[in-house]
Amino acid sequence: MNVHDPGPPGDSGLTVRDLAVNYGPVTALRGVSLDVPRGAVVTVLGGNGAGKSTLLRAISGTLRFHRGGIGAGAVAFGGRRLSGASTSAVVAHGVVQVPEGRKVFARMTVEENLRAGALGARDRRAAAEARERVLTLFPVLAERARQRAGLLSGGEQQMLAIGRALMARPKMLLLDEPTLGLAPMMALRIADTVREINAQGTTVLLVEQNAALALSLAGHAYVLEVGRVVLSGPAAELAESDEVRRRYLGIGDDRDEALLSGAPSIRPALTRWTA
Amino acid sequence: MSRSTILWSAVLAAAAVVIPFYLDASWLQDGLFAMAAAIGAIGLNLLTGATGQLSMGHAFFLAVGAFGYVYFASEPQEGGAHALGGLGLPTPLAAVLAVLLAGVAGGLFSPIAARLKGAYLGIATLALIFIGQFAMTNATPVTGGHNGRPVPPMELFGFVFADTPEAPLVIAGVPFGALERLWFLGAILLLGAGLFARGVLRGRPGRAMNTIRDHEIAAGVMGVPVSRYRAGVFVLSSMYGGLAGVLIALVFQQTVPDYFGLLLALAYLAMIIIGGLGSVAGAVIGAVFVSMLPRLLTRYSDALPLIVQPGQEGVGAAEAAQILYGLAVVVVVLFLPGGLLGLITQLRLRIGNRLPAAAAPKHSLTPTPETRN
Amino acid sequence: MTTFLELLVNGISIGAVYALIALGFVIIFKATEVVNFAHASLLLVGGFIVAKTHESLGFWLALLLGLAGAAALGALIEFAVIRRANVVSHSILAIVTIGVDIVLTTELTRQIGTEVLALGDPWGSEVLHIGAVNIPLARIAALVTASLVIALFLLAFKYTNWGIAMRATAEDSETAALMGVRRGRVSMGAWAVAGALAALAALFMCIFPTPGLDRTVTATAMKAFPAAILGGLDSTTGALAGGLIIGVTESLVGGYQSELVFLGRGLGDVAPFLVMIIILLIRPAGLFGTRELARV
Amino acid sequence: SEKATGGGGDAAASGDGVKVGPGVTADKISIGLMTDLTGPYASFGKSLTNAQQLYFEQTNQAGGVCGRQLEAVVRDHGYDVQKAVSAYTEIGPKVVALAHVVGSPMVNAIKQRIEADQMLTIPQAWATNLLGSKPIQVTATTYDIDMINGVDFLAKEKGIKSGDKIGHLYFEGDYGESALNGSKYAAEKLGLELVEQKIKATDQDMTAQVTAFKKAGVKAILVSVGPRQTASLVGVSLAGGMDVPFVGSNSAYSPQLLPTPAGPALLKDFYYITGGAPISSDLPAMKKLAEDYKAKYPNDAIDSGVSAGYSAAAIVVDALKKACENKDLTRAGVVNAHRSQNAWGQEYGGVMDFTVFDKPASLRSYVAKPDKDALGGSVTFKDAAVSDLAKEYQVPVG
Amino acid sequence: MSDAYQPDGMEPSIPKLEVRDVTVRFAGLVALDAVSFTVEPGSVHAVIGPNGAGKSTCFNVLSGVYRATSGSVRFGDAELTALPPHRIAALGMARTFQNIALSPRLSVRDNLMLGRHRLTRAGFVSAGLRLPSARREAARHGERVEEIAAFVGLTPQLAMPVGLLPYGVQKRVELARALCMEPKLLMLDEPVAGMNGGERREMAELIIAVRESLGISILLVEHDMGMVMRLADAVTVLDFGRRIADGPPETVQNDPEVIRAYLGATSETEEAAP
Ligand SMILES: Nc1ncnc2c1ncn2[C@@H]1O[C@H](COP(=O)(O)OP(=O)(O)OP(=O)(O)O)[C@@H](O)[C@H]1O
Ligand SMILES: Nc1ncnc2c1ncn2[C@@H]1O[C@H](COP(=O)(O)OP(=O)(O)OP(=O)(O)O)[C@@H](O)[C@H]1O
Ligand SMILES: [Mg+2]
Ligand SMILES: [Mg+2]
Repeated sequence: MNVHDPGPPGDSGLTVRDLAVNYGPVTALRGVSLDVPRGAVVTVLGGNGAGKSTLLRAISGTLRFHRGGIGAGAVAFGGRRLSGASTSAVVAHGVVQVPEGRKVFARMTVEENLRAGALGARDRRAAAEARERVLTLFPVLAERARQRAGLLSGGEQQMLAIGRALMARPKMLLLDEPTLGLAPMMALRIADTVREINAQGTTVLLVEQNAALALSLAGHAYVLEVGRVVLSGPAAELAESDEVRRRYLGIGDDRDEALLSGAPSIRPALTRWTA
Repeated sequence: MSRSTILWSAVLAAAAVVIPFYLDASWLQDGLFAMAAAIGAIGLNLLTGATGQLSMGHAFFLAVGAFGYVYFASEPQEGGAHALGGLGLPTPLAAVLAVLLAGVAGGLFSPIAARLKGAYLGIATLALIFIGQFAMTNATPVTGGHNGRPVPPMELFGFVFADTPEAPLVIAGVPFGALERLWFLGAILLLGAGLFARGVLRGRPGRAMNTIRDHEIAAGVMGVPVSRYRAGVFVLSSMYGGLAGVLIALVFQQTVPDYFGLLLALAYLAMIIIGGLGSVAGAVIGAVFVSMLPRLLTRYSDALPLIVQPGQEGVGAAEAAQILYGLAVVVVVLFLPGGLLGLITQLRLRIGNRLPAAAAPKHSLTPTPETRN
Repeated sequence: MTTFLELLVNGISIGAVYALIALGFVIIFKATEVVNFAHASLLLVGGFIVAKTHESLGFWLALLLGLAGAAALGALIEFAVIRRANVVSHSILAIVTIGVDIVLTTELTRQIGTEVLALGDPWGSEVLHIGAVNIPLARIAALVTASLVIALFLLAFKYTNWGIAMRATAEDSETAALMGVRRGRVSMGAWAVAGALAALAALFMCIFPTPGLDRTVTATAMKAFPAAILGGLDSTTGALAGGLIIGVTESLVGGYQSELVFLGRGLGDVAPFLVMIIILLIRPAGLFGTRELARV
Repeated sequence: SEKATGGGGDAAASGDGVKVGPGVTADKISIGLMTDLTGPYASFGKSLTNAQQLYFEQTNQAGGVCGRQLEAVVRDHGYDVQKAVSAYTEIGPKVVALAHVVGSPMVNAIKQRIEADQMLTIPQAWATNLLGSKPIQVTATTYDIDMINGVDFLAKEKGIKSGDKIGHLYFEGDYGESALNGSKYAAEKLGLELVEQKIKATDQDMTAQVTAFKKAGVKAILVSVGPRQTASLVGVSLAGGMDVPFVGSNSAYSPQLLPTPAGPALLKDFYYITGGAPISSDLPAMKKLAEDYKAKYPNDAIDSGVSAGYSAAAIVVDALKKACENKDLTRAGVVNAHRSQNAWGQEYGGVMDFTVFDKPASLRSYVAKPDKDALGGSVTFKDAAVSDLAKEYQVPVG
Repeated sequence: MSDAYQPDGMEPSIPKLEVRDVTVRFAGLVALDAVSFTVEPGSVHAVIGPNGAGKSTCFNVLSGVYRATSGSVRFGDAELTALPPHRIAALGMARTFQNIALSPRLSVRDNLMLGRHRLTRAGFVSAGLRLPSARREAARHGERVEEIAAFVGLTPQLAMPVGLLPYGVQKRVELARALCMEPKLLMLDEPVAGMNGGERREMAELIIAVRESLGISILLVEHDMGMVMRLADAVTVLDFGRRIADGPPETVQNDPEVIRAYLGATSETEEAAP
C-alpha cells in the first residue's frame, strides 16, 4: 500500500489512489484516483448514480452504513491513512462530511443540531467560536434556534447541515450536493459560503449537480461516469469543453429549446380517463 | 396461479384430509391449536405486518371470541356456586355473533387505535390484556370467573363436533371423535380466513394499508381515509382474533380467562415475526412453528441432547421450547429478513434458479436502498 | 386522613421505584428508539446477583456487583442484538427485545429456581413513624435514591453532550457518526445505564415490604410500561411523573379497595392501565413526550 | 392406519382374569402426574412429584400392585391451562389415574373429560368447586373448612369475641374465594365483622392492604394468599405496629420464607391451618417418609408438598389394590374401589371418608406454627380437631 | 410565450382554484401570511420564493395536510380548508412531494394503483371475497395504470420495487402516481430537484405533455428558474410567508422586490441555474 505514498505528512491534502468500492455484488467505483491539495476547492461532477456520493462515503468512512466496503486502493489526508479508519477517527482527523440530502436531526432543535456538530471536538472554547462563526454565516439559524430542525424548510435545513459540519472546525469539508433544492439566491449564498469557508483555510471537496456553480467555485474538477474518472483538469478548462457543456451544463442542446417552447410533444399523448 | 402453486395446494389439501386418519388425538389437538393460532396470526399480520400498527393486545380479542361463543351458545345455568348466563343460540349463529362481537370490541378500541402509533399504540393495546383479565374474572355470570366455563360443542346441520360415545362415528376404521371432526372444521376455517386475507392484502385495501405503514401522509393525500382505514383494519384483525378464539374454545372444551394473557399476546407477535411480516403464508408458518415447537420438544425430549425429563436437574422441555422460541425471534430478525417465509422463498428461488438470490422478498424486513430526503 | 397520607406516601415511594424502571425505558428509547421489553430480565439479573453474593461480599459490594452485572447484560443485548438488527421499523426491534426477554427470563428463573432470595439490605423491616404515618425505612431509601438518580439524569441530559449524542444516534446513526459520535459507545452506554437502573429498581422491589427476589418479580416490571408511556417515552421528567402517578394510583386503589368494590375486584392491576389510556386519549404522546410531527 | 381400531370399546380382560382398561397392561400400570415444574408452584410441584415417585418405587420394590409394576408419566404444565389440556389429551388415554394435578384452574379445564373417562384424580388444590365429582378426590379438608376452624381457633385461643373485626386477605380465584366462604360463615356465626381485601397473585407489596386493615382496626387477620404475600403482610403489619395474630390457609405458608427478613415476623404470631399433618409430626409414617425422602433426594428441601404428594400416591395405590381385589382395574373399577373406603388414612394423621364426594373428606384441621428448626419448617401447634362451627357448615359444591 | 398555449379541447369541468388570505401559524412563526392567488383552469401556475418562504406549507394547506389558521381555499364550489386530505383528493387534487413519499417495498404498479384509490370502490369484503365487481374494477384500472406508466416511461419498471429504483425514476413514479388520481389540479413540489440536466429536460417535457393531453391545471413549485419561466402562465412569489409579487413570468422576473428577495443578480441566476 505504500506504493502510493501520499507524500510528506502535514502538508499534503487529500489523496485518493486507485479506489474501488463495492456494495455487495455491485461495484460502484473502480480505480478512482484524485487529489485535493491543501486549501483548494475541488469539485466532482457526474450524473445520477455515477458514484459521487460513494466516493465521499469512502473518504468519511460511512460505507459500512450502506453495506459497502473498500475493495482496493487507499485514501489519505495530511499523510494519514483514512481508509479503514472509523468515521469518528476520520472526523477527529479534521475531515467532515455534509451528507447528501441534508440529514438534519429532525427531532432535535436547531441549537441541539449545532451542538451535535461539535460532539467530535473536545475544545469548548473552540466550539463557542465555531458557533459564532456559523451564526454569522447563517443568521436564520440563530432566529430558529429553538425550532425543531425537521420543521425547517429545505434551504434552512441545508444551511443547518453545513453549519453543523462547521461546528467541528474541519480542516477539510466534504459537501455532497449542498444546493440540492435551494432557491437560486440561496444557491449563490451557499457558493459564497463555500468560498468564505475556503478562504478561512478549509479545504473543500464539492460534489454537485449544479455544474455551473461548482465549476465557478472550484480550481480543479473531476468528472465521474459509472464509477470511473473520465475527465479531469482545471475547472475553467473543463467548463469550456463541449462534453461538459452539453452534458452537465445543459447548454447547446437545440432539441431542448424546441421542446420547451411549447411545440407539440414527441411523447405519446395521454387520453383522458372516462369513468 | 402458477402450476407450482396449484401443485402445492393440492399436496397440502391432500395432507390435511389424510392426517386425521393417522395421527392420534393429542397431535390433532396440537394441530388444531396451530390452526387457530394461524387464523389469529393472520389477523395480527394484517394489522401489525401490513399496516404497521403494533398490537400487544391480540389475546384480548381471542378471549372476546371464545367467551362470546360460549355465552351465546350456552343455556343459562342456575344453581351451583355461581349462576351462569347464556343465550342458548344455535352454535353456528353463536360463532358468527362471537366473531362480530370481537369486531365490535375492536371498534370500541379504534378511537385509540386510530390516534396512536408505534410503541404508544403497542403499550396502549397492552392495557387491553389487563383490562380483559379484569373484566373476565369479574364478569362471572358470562365467563364463569376464574375457572371459566365449559364450551358447548359446535353443531352444524345436525352434525356434532364432539365425542359421541352413544353414536360413534367410524370412518375407514378410524373412530372420529371431537378432534377428528374439528380438524376438518379448523382446516376449512383456516383456508377461508387465509384466502380472504390474501384477497384483502392483494387488493385495494391492502395497498392502502401498506401505504399507511410506509407513509401515512402520502396515503391521506392519495385519497385514503387514514383514520377510518386504521380503525377498519383494527376491527378486521379483531374479528380474526375472535374467530381464532372460537376455534380455540371448541378445541379446549373449557375456556379459562388466565389463558388469554400477556404471554399469548406476545406469542402472536412472535409468530408473525418468525413467519414473515405482512403476508398470509408468513403468519401461518409462524403460527405452526410457535405452537408446535413445545410439543415436539416434549415428545422427543428423551432423544434430544441437553433436554431432561420432567423433574430432573437441567433444562426441561418446556424451558427449552421457551428459549428456542425466544431465540427464533431474535435470529429471524437478525439473519432472516422476511422470516421463515422469506427463507423458503429464497430457497425455492435458488433451487429453481429463476432469479438471483439477491432479489429481496416483497415484505422483507431489511431497508431498501435509501431514498433521498 | 392518616390512612390517606400513609397510602399516598407509600404510593410515592413505590412510584419512585417505577420511575427508576421507566427512566431505563426512556434512556434506551432516546438512544436507540427501541421500547425495551427485555427490561424485566435486566431487573431479574441485577437482583439475582445481589441475592447470590451479599452473603460473601457484604451488601454494598454485592449491590455494586449487581449494578455492574445488569449494566453488562444491557450492554451485551445492545451489542449482540440491537446493533446488528437492521430493520425499518422500531416496532420490530421492540418485538426482538421480547424474544431476548423470553430467553433470558426463562434461563434466569430456572437459575433462581423455586427459592425466595433475600437481598441482605441494611434497612431490614424497620419502619419510620412520622406522626401517625408509618413508612418502611427501605421505602424512604428508595424514594431518596430515586429522586437523586433522576435529578442527576435530568441534569445530565440538559448540560452534557451525552444526551445530544444519544438522541442524534437514535435518529440517524450514520449522520451522528459524521459528527464524530461513536455510535457503539453511545447506544451501548445507554443500555448499560438502563441495566444499572433496573438493578437498582430490582433492589428496592425485592426488599421489605416484599419478602425477597423470586421469579414473579418480572410481573412488576409490567407496571413501569404504563408509567413510561403516560409520561412520554422520550421524557425524563415524564418517567418520574409517570412512575409517581402509577404508584399513587395503585396504592390508593389498593387501599380503598373495599370502598371501590362496586367497580369490581382486583382493580389495582388495571387502574394504572386505565389511567394510561385516559391520558393517551387526551395526549397521544404522553404528558411530557414530544409529539411525532411529520412534514412533507 | 395404526389408528384404525374399529372404534370398539376398550375394556378387556387380561390373562390373570383382571378386567383392564387404558393405562394397564399385563405387567405395568401407568399413573399420570400433571404437575408444575416451571411455573409459580414449581417448588410444590417438585416435592409432590418426588414424593410420589418415591412411593411408587417403594410399592414396586414390595412387588407392585396386582402383579404389575407402577410407572409414573409426568407432564409439566407450568401452570398454563392450555398446556394442561394438551397434556391430558396426550397422557389421558395412557394412564389409569392421575395421582396429582396441580392447580384448580387446570383441574377445572379437564374436569369434563376426567368425568367422561372416569379417571381417578387427586387435585392438589382444596377449593370447594372441585367437590361433587365422583372421580375427583379432594383430600382432607377444603379451604373453607380450614378457615372456619381457624376462626374458631382465634375465638378460643386468641381472644377474638363478638363485635370484633377480623381481616381476611385472599387471592382472587377459587382458592381465595373458597376460603372466604368459610370465613364469612364463621364470622357471621360468631358475630364478628369481616374486613375483606382481595389481591392477585402478581401483587407483591401488601402495604396498602395493611393500611386498610389498620384503618378498619382489625384484631386478627386471616390469610389465603401465596407465601410471598403472607410474608409481606405479616412483616409490614408488625413493623407498622399492628401486632395481631395471623391465621393462614395451608397454601399461605412456605418454609422458604424463614430465612428472609419476614422470618421473625412469621415466627411471632402466625399460624396456618391444614387438613394434613405437618411432616414434622410424631406419626411414624411421617417420620419414615422424612427419612426415606432425605435418603433419596438429599438436596431437596422438605415442604408440605412431600407429605401431600406421598399420601395422595398412597390413596391412588390403595384404590388400585382394592380394584385388583375386585378384579377390575378399569378406570371405573378403580374409582368404584376408591369410593368404597370410608376411613382412610389413619397413619397419615387424618381420617378421610371417600364414600361421599359432595362433602370434604374430612372436617378436621391441624393448627401448625412456623418453626425454624423443625422438619418442613413447621410444627403442630394444635392437633387435628373439628370445630363445632365446621360441623354445622353446609359446604357449597361445584 | 406563456399565454400562447391554450389547449383547444379544454375540459370545461376543470374548476378554478382560489386561495384567499390564507394564514398558517406554527408555534411562534407565521409560515403563510394572508396569501392570495388564483389558479386559472388549465393553466400552469408557479409558486416561487426563497427557502422557507412557505411554498410547501401552501401545498400542505391545499392538500389538507396542514390546517390553515385563517383564510379560505375554494376549488370550484368546494371550500377546502376544513376538509381532511382524502376528501380533498376526492375532489380531484393530486400532488407530489418534495421528499419522495412512495412505498419503497411495493412495486411501481402497486404504487400507481394506490393513485386509483379514490376512483375505485373495492372494500375489505369485496376484495377479501374477490367478488367479480372487485376483479373487474382491478382489471380496468390496471389497464389505465399501464397507459399512464407508458406515458411517463415507466413500463419496464412496473414490476420493480420502488426502493430499488434510481432517484430520477422515483421522481417520475411520484408524478405518475399523481396522474393516476386523474386529477383536475396537479400540484408538483420541486419536481426536478436533485436531477441532472438531461433528467430535468425529460421532466419538463412530461409536464408539458400532461397539460397538452389532459388540459388540467398545474400548480408548480420549483427553484429552477429556467423551467419556471418557460412553463408557467402565471407566477406567485412568496417571501417570509407573504406574497411579494404575482403575475406573468416576465413581469415577475423583473420585479425589483423579487430580484432582491429571491433571484439575486439576474446575470448570476442564468449562470447558476442550468
Ligand atoms: N447501498 C447501496 N447498495 C447497493 N448499491 C448502491 C448503494 N448505494 C449506491 N449504490 C450504487 O452505487 C452507484 C453509485 O451511487 P452513488 O450514490 O454514489 O451515486 P451519485 O453519483 O451520488 O448519484 P446521485 O447524483 O444520484 O447522488 C449507483 O449505481 C448506485 O445504484
Ligand atoms: N409543521 C411545521 N411546524 C413548524 N414550522 C413549520 C412546519 N412546517 C413548515 N414550517 C416552517 O414554515 C416555513 C415555511 O416552510 P416551507 O416548507 O413551506 O418552505 P418552502 O417554501 O417549501 O421552502 P423550500 O423551498 O426550502 O422547500 C419554514 O420556516 C418552516 O420552518
Ligand atoms: Mg449522490
Ligand atoms: Mg418546500
